[in-house]
Amino acid sequence: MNAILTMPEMAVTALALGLLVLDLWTPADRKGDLGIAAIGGLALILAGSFLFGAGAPQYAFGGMYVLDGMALFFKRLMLGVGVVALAAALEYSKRFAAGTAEYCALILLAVSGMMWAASANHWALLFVSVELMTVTFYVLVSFERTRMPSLEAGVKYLILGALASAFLVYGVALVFGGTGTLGFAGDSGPGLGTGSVLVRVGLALVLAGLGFKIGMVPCQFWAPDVYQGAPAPTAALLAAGSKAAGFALLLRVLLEAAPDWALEMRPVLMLIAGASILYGNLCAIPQRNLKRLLGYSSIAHAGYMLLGIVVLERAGAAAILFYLAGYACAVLAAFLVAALAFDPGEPEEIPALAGLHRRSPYLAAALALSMISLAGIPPLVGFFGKFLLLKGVVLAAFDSRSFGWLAGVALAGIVTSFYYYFGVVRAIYWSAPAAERPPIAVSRVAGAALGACLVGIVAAGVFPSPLLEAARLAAGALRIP
Amino acid sequence: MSILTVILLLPLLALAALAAWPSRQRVMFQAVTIGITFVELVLASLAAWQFDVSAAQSFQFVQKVPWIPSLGISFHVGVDGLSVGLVWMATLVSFAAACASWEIRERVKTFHLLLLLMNAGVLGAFASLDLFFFYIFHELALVPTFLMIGIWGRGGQRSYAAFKITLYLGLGSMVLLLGLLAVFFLAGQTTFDMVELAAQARQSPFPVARQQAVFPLLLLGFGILASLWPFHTWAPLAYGAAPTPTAMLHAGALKKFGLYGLLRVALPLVPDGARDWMSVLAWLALGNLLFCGLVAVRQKELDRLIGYSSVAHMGFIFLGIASGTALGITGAAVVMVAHGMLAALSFGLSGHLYQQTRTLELDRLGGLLRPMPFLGTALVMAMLAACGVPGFGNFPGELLVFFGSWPPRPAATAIAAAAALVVGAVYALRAVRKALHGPLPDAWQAADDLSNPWRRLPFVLLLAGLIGLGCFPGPLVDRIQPAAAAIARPLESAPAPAALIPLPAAALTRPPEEASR
Amino acid sequence: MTPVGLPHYLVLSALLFSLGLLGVVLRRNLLIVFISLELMLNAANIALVASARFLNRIGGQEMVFVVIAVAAAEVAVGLALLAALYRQRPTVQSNDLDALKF
Amino acid sequence: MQTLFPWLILLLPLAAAALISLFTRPHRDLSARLSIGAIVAGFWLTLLLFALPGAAAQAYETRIPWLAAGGLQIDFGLRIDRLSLLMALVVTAVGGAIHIYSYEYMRGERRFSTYFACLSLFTFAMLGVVFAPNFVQMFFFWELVGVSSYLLIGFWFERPAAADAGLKAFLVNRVGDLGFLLGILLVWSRLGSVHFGELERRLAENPAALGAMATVAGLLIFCGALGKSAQFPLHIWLPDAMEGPTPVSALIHAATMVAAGVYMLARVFFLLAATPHWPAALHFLEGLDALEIIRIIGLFTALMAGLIALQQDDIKRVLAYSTLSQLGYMVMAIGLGQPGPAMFHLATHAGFKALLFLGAGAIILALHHEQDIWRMGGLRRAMPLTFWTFLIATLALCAVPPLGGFYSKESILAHAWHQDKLVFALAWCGSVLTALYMFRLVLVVFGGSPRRPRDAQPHEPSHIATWPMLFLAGLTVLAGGADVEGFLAGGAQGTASLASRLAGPLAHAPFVMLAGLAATGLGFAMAWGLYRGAYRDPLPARWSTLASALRQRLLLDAWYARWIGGSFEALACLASGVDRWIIAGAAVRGVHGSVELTGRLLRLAQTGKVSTYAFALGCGVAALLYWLIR
Repeated sequence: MNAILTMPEMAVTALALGLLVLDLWTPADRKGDLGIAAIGGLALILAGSFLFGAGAPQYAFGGMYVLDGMALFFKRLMLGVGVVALAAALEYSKRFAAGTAEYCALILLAVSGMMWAASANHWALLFVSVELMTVTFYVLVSFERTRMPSLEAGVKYLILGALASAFLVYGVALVFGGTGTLGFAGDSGPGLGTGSVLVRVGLALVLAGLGFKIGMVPCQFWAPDVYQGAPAPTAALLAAGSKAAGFALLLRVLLEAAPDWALEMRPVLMLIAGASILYGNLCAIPQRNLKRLLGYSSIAHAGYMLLGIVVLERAGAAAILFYLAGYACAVLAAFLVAALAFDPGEPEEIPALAGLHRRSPYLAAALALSMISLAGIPPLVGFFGKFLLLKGVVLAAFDSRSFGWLAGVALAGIVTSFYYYFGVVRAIYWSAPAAERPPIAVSRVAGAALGACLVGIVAAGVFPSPLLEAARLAAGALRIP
Repeated sequence: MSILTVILLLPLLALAALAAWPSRQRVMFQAVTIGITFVELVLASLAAWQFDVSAAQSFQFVQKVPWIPSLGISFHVGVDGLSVGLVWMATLVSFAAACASWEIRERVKTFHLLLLLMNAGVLGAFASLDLFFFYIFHELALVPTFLMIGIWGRGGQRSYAAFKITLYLGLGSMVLLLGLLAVFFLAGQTTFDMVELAAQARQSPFPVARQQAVFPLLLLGFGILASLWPFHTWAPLAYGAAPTPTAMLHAGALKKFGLYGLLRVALPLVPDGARDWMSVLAWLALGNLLFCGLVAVRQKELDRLIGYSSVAHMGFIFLGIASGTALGITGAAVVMVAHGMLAALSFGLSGHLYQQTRTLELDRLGGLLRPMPFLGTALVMAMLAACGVPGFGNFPGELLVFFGSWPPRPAATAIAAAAALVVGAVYALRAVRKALHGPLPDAWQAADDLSNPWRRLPFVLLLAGLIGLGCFPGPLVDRIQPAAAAIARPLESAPAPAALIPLPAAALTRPPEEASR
Repeated sequence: MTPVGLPHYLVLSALLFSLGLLGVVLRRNLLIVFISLELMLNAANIALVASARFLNRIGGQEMVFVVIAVAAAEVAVGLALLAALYRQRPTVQSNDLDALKF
Repeated sequence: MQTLFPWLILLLPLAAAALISLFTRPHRDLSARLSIGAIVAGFWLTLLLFALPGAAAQAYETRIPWLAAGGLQIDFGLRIDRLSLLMALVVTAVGGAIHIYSYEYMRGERRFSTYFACLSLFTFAMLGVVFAPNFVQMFFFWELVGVSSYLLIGFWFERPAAADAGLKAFLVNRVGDLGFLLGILLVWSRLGSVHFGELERRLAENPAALGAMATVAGLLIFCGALGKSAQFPLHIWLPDAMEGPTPVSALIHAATMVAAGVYMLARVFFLLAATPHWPAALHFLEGLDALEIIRIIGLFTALMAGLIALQQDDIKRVLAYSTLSQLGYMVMAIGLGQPGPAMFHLATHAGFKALLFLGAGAIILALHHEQDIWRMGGLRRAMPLTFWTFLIATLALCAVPPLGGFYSKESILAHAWHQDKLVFALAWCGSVLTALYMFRLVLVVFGGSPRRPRDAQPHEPSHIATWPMLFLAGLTVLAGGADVEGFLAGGAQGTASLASRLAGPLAHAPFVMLAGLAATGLGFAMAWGLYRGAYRDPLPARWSTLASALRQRLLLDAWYARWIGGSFEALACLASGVDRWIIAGAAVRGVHGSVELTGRLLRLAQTGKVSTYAFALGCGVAALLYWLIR
């Protein structure tokens, strides 16, 4: 037993539970300190995660759990996302009647679910970690029990999430029926035997289940509705964390467990990638709601990242890892601003951002930077991510014409996305505000979290080398047969 | 540290410093921007002066810092004869644009931060010798342009214009990105370094079929960025709506990026792909020259007219490039430098005119030469330069383009010459006639000339640059010509006519490419 | 009469799964939809158990416990959520929840 | 010294222009003195060059490299030979006189300094054309001459007519320059050089070097002269150019710039005289050579302009059409293969035509900017000096011996007589017309009784203005003694005695001389009959159709405006329509609109209903499965 490897997950879980317990003794006016404690704890765990070196893969629980470079990369990413999400939650939870600690604890649990997912090397752990996230998110999404959109989003996430889980688990059952094992690796070395129909069908159902997490076509419908209805910190965590966990699992399943099947499915995956890019970007054009817009854009970004999967190479995986980190920075910043710039109960309409540059130049610049990074304009991190992804596709296009089409679709999608991202920038900087509104005070915690995101956006864009090396190292750990 | 690195770092450092400065002290921002761009101008002039003409084909002031070693990306700057003039022109235009920014009265801090960012992008694009940075630096200017047009732009269409230029240029740069990536793969995925790539392409040319697939991407990408017909409609619209400094910097310096890219990247790296497209490019160039020239004739507003004229001028450069001869390419590069100054001058003047009259509708203007003698004279000179009058920088460039492209394509050259000499004169002089000549309407009796010598300075400098280049093109041509000859060598499918006929001894004693190798 | 083999169980589970899916798609009552989802999970359980039995691998049966536990958690949260919803808006029709769209 | 002087001659006016426009603009007198000083110095330096031993005998060049790239080498240099020295002398002499005259004429002008700056710029450009040793440099200054002409015609830019005239002049010239440029490119591409001497050498070595394009190249280059020397069909700008100040008309649009075309033809005569050869596409023109076409155009212009001049009422326009007509003679002389007589006529014409314009300027100034000849009359007594100088110039123009114009024109007519009798006959008719319209002018303006308000008391201009007139009159009288043709032909000076030269025409071609005198006499007689003491023009009453056609300039201007201008506008309209509605509209906005519409439609799939989403998910998975197990 190498249970020591699971220390980070355990610590996060313990932190969540400790938070819930401490909450019982904390007076109402000191609840905020709990959140700060949670942030501090999570940051400590993040720092502690660097004690683990990314050496050869280490296994725990009889191979169910693997700690390799990729798992470590994802864990650090998720811990970072968790810190920022907690900061957002702390800011946002001022508008809740009660439940700051619970909200923070749930976030911590979701983060721990994601971290488990990053290390899953077994269908059971995959399922459990996914469900840990999903069930937590049911609550997180509908946390504003008195706000109808939050509840509606919660119900939608509940039904569709459960449906996706059902697909996932049924797929797992079929794969088990076909291979007789629940590990990702077959009996004879890495990779599952994927000859039988059961396994192939089962994997397709798993793909659908995981596709729900990342929000790809045709499992994308929930994303805009839920992003719009959920509290902003939840949506941030959904976009940055849950999607990352989905990709971690997808990479494990498609590249490690079933590379043959993935190769067979490549045309479909390409179709899905292209469709996601187009769907997300086209539907986002007429959006007026900032969070809904980010929901659609998350579909498009899932499509971009699938480009890294369809090339079925380590370089593509590295591109996805890099992209996820950059996407997390940008989208967290965007949701943080969405949490701060709007009044409680006010729908997050983009026109209401008019005059933001005067109300808070910092928030304005942050949102603009995050939009520009999402649009993929240099020198921000979003560009370099897209650069890496497109690099893979262009290389493949030399051999296969269909990749040329995919590159064209991606290009069209990216250019289309400029339209709505810059629409947000326009709203911030030069739309005429309907009424003069007071300046926004940004708390120190939120400001620092936002600053961290911005530093990430700019620094990883201008000096991409360290992050890129980390991503390459992590992708190098993938055991592609 | 290379002088070029200093030039590039200056605006970025200033940007960082100014970002922390309180936004109330408005004068501070303009003063710093002007100061920084002036220092750049001085440094670039120094570089141009120290440039070793005898080695104009090789890169000088080189600095190389590994940036992303795993992808073969490094921060690599340097100039050869082709780019040294462009860098100098870009600093001059930047300085002029910074000087013209006094018209900005709101959100001064933001404006100058964006201007510095754009300035860094422009200079970096011309100084970079790494494909990646070459691309990145150009893109640096995309967002500032969008914001500047949107926030400080003029006219009811500014929002549309801001979006149009951003989307259009975004499209162009995405196509370009695909093309650059394809070049990266052609060369074996080892490096983005232009110098190494070019050496590789020279020694072992890439497979022809691949080249033919890649070149259209590059042509389309660079073409959109340089307003190649029919992808030009963003330019007049955006320049008409942009605040003066932005229009000056964008039309003057930034738009040359696409053309520079064709010369620096597309032609040397994929010459076999390029050759087949040259005749297409020549006819598209006529689309710029003739079609956009004719459109310019019909414009009712001065800034739109200048915008279309600027698009039309791109035609010379495309024609020169399409000629595939050393002469034509040299001419194209000279026009690039000259047009940079000319565009900045024209937009700067029309911007000042707008400040005075609040309209640029030609039918409402008239007789302004009387109340504004300095501005009027400068505008007359700009318009004369625009129609290719000798003595201004455009003339030697256009002449070289004609000489270069006549032997391979007499018909296209003849049409181009007609467009340049006749159509160009019609729109340029018609603008003078309507805006400056004729009776002076009562409304503009009190229009204020550029009375302050400091405000005249940028225009005086630009005019001096234009006239200097027009009268003494030798120094620039000597710098460009070896690089141009190196670009043209793999392209020349048929021997130039000069080779058929014994040349005067003077021309034979200086075979440009071998001598400098 | 042929002995009941793995394929039979798998077909049964597939049928149950499809019925559940149909229920989710066609029914409008949120509680029924929820029950249909449970049906789908149980279809998976049947497949797991049957496979484990026929392949002589214990893993499938372990997995079933996990699934049951997770399903229980899901039901707990889900029903609470529906209750909270009912408090805000007395309806269990899924199509009434379409304020977030387009 | 031989190289320094020409550089000084060329660059002094440029320096003056630069100094004036940069520094001395507020100091009117200083500016004028700078400008006048530059050209007068140029005049003396040119004379010195003539006087320098051997300077005029041997052609030589001085040059500095200007631009060299890819097999094209262009130098900036000066070619000093007899042709350029003669032309430089004409430019500086006539130009100097007119500069001084301008000092008086433009005295009240607000932009006095600017005027002199432009004038100096023009002088610089004109001298640049004169000294140019290669095509590119000539084109450079050719264009610059056009620009300074544009600036000076439009000097009174606030008057719409003047502004329009400048625009028109520049545009029409540009059309000619287009041909010129294409001709240069063609010649370069065939011969590989742009240098006159080099070209001549190569063409002499291999007369067939130009190949099938020989005639086309010659004609394209002639296009340049067509524009600048205002030959049909590009003549329409010159009469309008009279909107400029009168000294400008004298200098640019009578004496020098319009003669540049003829000078250029003389300079590149070796190209025009190349073996006629047409490309296959133009085979039907075989047999026609370039000179023949040039001759026809010159002759036609001479006759047409002479006719139109008959019915002009504006004093300057009469002179303008007369200039056209005389330029036609010069071009015709080139077409006859005789650049020498052409240059001779150019030189004499520069003097007397400038004198005519200065006289006209004096009259206009005296009558407070009245230009209609029918409101003048009787000025002989009020302005005797102007009258006499004007008369001398008129006589010279009408080729009355022993004035300069007589010798130059007789020389042209004699060559015509020797080569082509039909050309001679028509040219003779032109001489009749010349005498007719000039004496009409003299009789109406100076003869008869005053037809103006009583209070206006015309008087002679001040001395500053009269000295140049007297100087030019002196030149006109004495020019006959100059053996320009012999000088150009390279013969040693002074071989023939002055007397034999003066009697030359009588000796060589007595019939032509007599016929020429008869033509002048006939013209004078007709003018006397028609216009002595006339108060208004009798011709419209007698031949109304003809007169009105002539008054409307043979309808050419209207026709150009309507058809060429109209079709250009239509083309521009079409282009801008395509640009606006098809490229920016249908294509760009269409893409933008359809993308946005697709987005709006696509998001309708997002119904907000869970069952839809579940259904879509189910369908998607089903499709996936189908693809997998099909």
